[in-house]
Amino acid sequence: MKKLINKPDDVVAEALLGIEAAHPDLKVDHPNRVIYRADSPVAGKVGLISGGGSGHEPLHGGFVGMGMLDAACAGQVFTSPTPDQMLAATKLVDGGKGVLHIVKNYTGDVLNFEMGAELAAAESGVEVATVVTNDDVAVKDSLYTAGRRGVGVTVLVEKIAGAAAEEGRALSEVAAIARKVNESGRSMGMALTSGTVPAAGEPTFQLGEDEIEIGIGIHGEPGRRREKLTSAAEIGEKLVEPIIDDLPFRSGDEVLAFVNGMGGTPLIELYVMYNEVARILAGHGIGIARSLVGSYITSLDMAGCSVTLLKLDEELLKLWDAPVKTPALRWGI
Amino acid sequence: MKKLINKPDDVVAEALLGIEAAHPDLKVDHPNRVIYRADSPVAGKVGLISGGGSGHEPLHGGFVGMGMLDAACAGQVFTSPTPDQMLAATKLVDGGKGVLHIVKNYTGDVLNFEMGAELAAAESGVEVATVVTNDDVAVKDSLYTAGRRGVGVTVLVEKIAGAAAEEGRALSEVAAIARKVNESGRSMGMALTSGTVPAAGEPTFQLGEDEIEIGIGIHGEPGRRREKLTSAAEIGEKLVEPIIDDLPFRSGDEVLAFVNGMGGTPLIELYVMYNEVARILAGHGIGIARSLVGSYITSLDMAGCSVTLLKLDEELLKLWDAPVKTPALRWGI
Amino acid sequence: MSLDRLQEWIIRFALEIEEHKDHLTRLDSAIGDADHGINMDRGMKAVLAKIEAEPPASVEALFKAAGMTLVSSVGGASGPLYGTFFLRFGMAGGETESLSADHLAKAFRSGLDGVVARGKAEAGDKTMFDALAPALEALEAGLDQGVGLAEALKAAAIAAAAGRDATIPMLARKGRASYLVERSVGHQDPGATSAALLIQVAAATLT
Amino acid sequence: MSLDRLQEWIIRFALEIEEHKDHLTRLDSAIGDADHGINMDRGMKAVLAKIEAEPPASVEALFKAAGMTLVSSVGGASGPLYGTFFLRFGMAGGETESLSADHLAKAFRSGLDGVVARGKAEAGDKTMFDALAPALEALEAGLDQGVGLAEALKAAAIAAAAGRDATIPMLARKGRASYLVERSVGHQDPGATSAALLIQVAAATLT
Ligand SMILES: Nc1ncnc2c1ncn2[C@@H]1O[C@H](COP(=O)(O)OP(=O)(O)O)[C@@H](O)[C@H]1O
Ligand SMILES: Nc1ncnc2c1ncn2[C@@H]1O[C@H](COP(=O)(O)OP(=O)(O)O)[C@@H](O)[C@H]1O
Ligand SMILES: [Mg+2]
Ligand SMILES: [Mg+2]
Ligand SMILES: [Mg+2]
Ligand SMILES: [Mg+2]
Repeated sequence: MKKLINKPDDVVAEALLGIEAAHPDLKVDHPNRVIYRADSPVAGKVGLISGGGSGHEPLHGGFVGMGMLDAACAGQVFTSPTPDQMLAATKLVDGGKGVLHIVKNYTGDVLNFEMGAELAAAESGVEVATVVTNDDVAVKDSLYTAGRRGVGVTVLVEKIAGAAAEEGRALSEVAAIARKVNESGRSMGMALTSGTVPAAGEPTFQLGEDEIEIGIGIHGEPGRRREKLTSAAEIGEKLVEPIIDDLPFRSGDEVLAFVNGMGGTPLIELYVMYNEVARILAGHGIGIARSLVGSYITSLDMAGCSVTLLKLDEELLKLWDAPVKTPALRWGI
Repeated sequence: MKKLINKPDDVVAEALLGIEAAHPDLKVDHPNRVIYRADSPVAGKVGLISGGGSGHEPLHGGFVGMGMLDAACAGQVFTSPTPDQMLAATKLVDGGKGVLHIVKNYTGDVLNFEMGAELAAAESGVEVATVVTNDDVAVKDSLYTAGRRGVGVTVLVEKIAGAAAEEGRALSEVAAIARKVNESGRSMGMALTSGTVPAAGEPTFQLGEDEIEIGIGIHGEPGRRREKLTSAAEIGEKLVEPIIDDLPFRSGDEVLAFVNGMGGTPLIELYVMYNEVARILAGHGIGIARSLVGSYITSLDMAGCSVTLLKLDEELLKLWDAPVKTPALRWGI
Repeated sequence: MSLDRLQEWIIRFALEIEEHKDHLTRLDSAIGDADHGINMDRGMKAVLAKIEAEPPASVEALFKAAGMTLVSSVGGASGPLYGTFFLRFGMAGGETESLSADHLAKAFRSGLDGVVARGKAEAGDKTMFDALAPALEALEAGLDQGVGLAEALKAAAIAAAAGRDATIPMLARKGRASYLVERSVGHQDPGATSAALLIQVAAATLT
Repeated sequence: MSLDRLQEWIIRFALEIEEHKDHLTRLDSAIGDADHGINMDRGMKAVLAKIEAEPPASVEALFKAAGMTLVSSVGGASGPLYGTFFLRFGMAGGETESLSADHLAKAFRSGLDGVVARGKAEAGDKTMFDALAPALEALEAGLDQGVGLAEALKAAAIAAAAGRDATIPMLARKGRASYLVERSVGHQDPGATSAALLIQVAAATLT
């Protein structure tokens, strides 16, 4: 394992120190591992918190700031934060209009956030609403299972719901927008190589020099299938076509196209992939109204990418374009 | 080699297609491989162009936009662009106040830009000034050699000179600011692993599982020495101390601290490194007024990082904070 | 059943988890994310530290301490699930210094209900439920038949082990393993494995 | 020396470069960035295509076409350096269809001056200059002594090869190899190696 770290067990705590030192607009509650807006709570605004295992940076801490999250709870690497963290974050950001919990759909995250919300209700009476993201089309959807994983759409939910909250909308409205984004977005990812969890010291899974995993999860969960390494053009099709089929996206739709790097893949390759995604969408008559290219929801040093498409309407477009000021996404201010 | 590409020879051309598709504010002259502001030339503004081998993304194309570069010339991977590209870019962005060429100090880049400037003078009479960046303290400075390499400070030169140009300053003033930034900044990098040039198909160099290269160049040029893999804390010292000694930076100085990823290193590790850099600077009584953490000048999929420190004064601080709107750096607009 | 014996149960469960840590993690690496042993060991070590620092004075205090500590130290799915199990167990146990056999079974039932309320697992979903539920049934049946607590717990341990083994051919419908669909078949569920340890230790300790 | 022969020189240089492509790249991988063979081959292939598409009608046209094409297709340090060499060579050669031996030497001198003007290399810097400069001296000396062009070029080729070999113990002061300081010692300079090929081909062709 080759990493820029000290002791594996200290990675999360030290990264939080680094985030705090680098971004004066953010503060960190170190005992609770909560990154929050320095101006929290923002009175008269619904608070937005999210969180999850570490190792997906900039998700979630890099999305804390004006127009997006009010706080993010950092778990151990690939391990959900615990309910007391969500309680602390909820109390920190409650500006009197309630708090929205944005949760990626993994059993651990869902259960821990649920208990966090219960604690918050019991202890402080803060009104909490929860939105669970589950956009990963690699997993078969079903009422009787844990369901689909939450992946790339989470970034878009945080941005768009954050903008709605900034407008002063009520908790129920912000939650409704967040749900709408989740329902209008789909994702699929792939891996060229496995990431390495610092405490494990070895790659989570093994892929041959000519193998890729299609439908990978952001914790290295196995995907739909293992295949031979192929061209960006073909990989693009393997990711985009199932996404289009699933929602389904239709000719004439306008989308936000998000090509995401998994952590170990450089930008030049993401642009090559974006070119393929744009080509495939054009072939379907789907227009790209907005785009996002970069490593925004990662899996440590895994090489690979994911594609997320979000169907846009005027409301979502306006909220996407609204000002945002976070370490990882910033515009309009 | 595992990469998200089609044919190795097509990587640069296809990445340019991707950049063009993803960023409506940019246009691409494909035959000349020039990325330029869609609103070029900006009348009454000094034009800024830079360029270099591809494989360092987002440098330079990701820094084209309001408040930074007007155009970037993309060479083959790790190979300087050719003079005709610089000529094309210079003509595209000349708004009547002359054009500044920002060149990283590598013989190939310097000579090709020099010929490009000569062609521009001969063909179109555009006034061209050139600033060469050479901030890499890993290389011994000398009048009698090719001198130091231009690395991290190039990003800061492009941002700060871009802001000066946006204010309407004259070519000589913009060039002077650019030189001041170069003279006030120093960098040093290290590699955990080698990158792989697509056309080569194999890592440029080999490092053992427990080896690192201190003082690496952004094309995989060997550094000062090969060492045993060690902690982020010690790596921080090996990078920061030589930088401090070289300028030298002194107690009481205010700096911009820039921790840069080499392409294959995820953000969580860069924050761990930033924490170390902040600690070391504090120990020297050096204040951090601004920071930048992320992968901004990369070496394909190389894992590793570099540190750049820029001594700030009021003028540089103001220009750094000025609005910028590019794919990779954006604020204030 | 004295508070001391109940505390011994928790302590010995922690030791068993430590001993089986790598095994549990290995099971989780096949169909999950390779952390169940790490999660449980981190949690149970925290529980040991907690009850050593503040020795609990009642059944409720003991199991609440265990539950709360698991919830606040694990983070995985198993944290809230085991945490809820112990919290509910403690609440049903009450502010007392000992438990009758029937009261113990009631507390167990209450804990399992908590697991289901939280995780919505059903029989055959390939989770800890598939070890805990048959164990509780065996315990209740034994007590109903008047075989005595020791015998009933022995039957419960055997049922838990059988339930654990029965997860092998199951297709997972809950937790991370569900992403694998067919590929989850043929692997033993890690949570059912740790749950079987809990009952096994109960049979060995609560006599 | 007829235009045809001069064009033959360029064509055979391109073929030699293709043949030595991997060798040149390997030399560059030791002290540079592993692309000198790739760079020169890309450039010379473009030159061949250029002069095939638009057969040059004069010495100036031939060498300007070669120089411009190298400049616009190589990108590395060698592009502007070889490009300038040929451009200056062509300008000194002039709008003529043949070159005398003395005129050829003057054109060579002019090309080398161009390389120095651009790259600021001095003798011993471990660059292409260290092969080209001794070659030119040998050529001029031979012509001065009246040995005839063929003999003088043979001497030049020997001097270029010696100059190339002499780069091995040198410590690089120009180009990428200079970053290596002491570690550049013991390696043959790739640019000097391709330059020696150019002179060797001249000796074999311009007779
Ligand atoms: N919905 C659920 N109900 C009951 N048990 C569950 C549920 N989901 C997961 N589990 C149990 O949790 C175990 C995994 O725990 P652990 O690995 O610690 O958490 P995580 O899956 O978050 O990494 C599984 O083996 C399974 O027995
Ligand atoms: N300043 C210079 N003057 C003369 N020749 C030089 C100079 N710098 C480099 N060279 C020559 O260029 C060669 C390297 O060419 P090449 O590998 O094609 O370019 P790059 O170094 O840009 O990759 C060196 O071996 C050396 O002979
Ligand atoms: Mg697990
Ligand atoms: Mg887990
Ligand atoms: Mg080279
Ligand atoms: Mg080169």
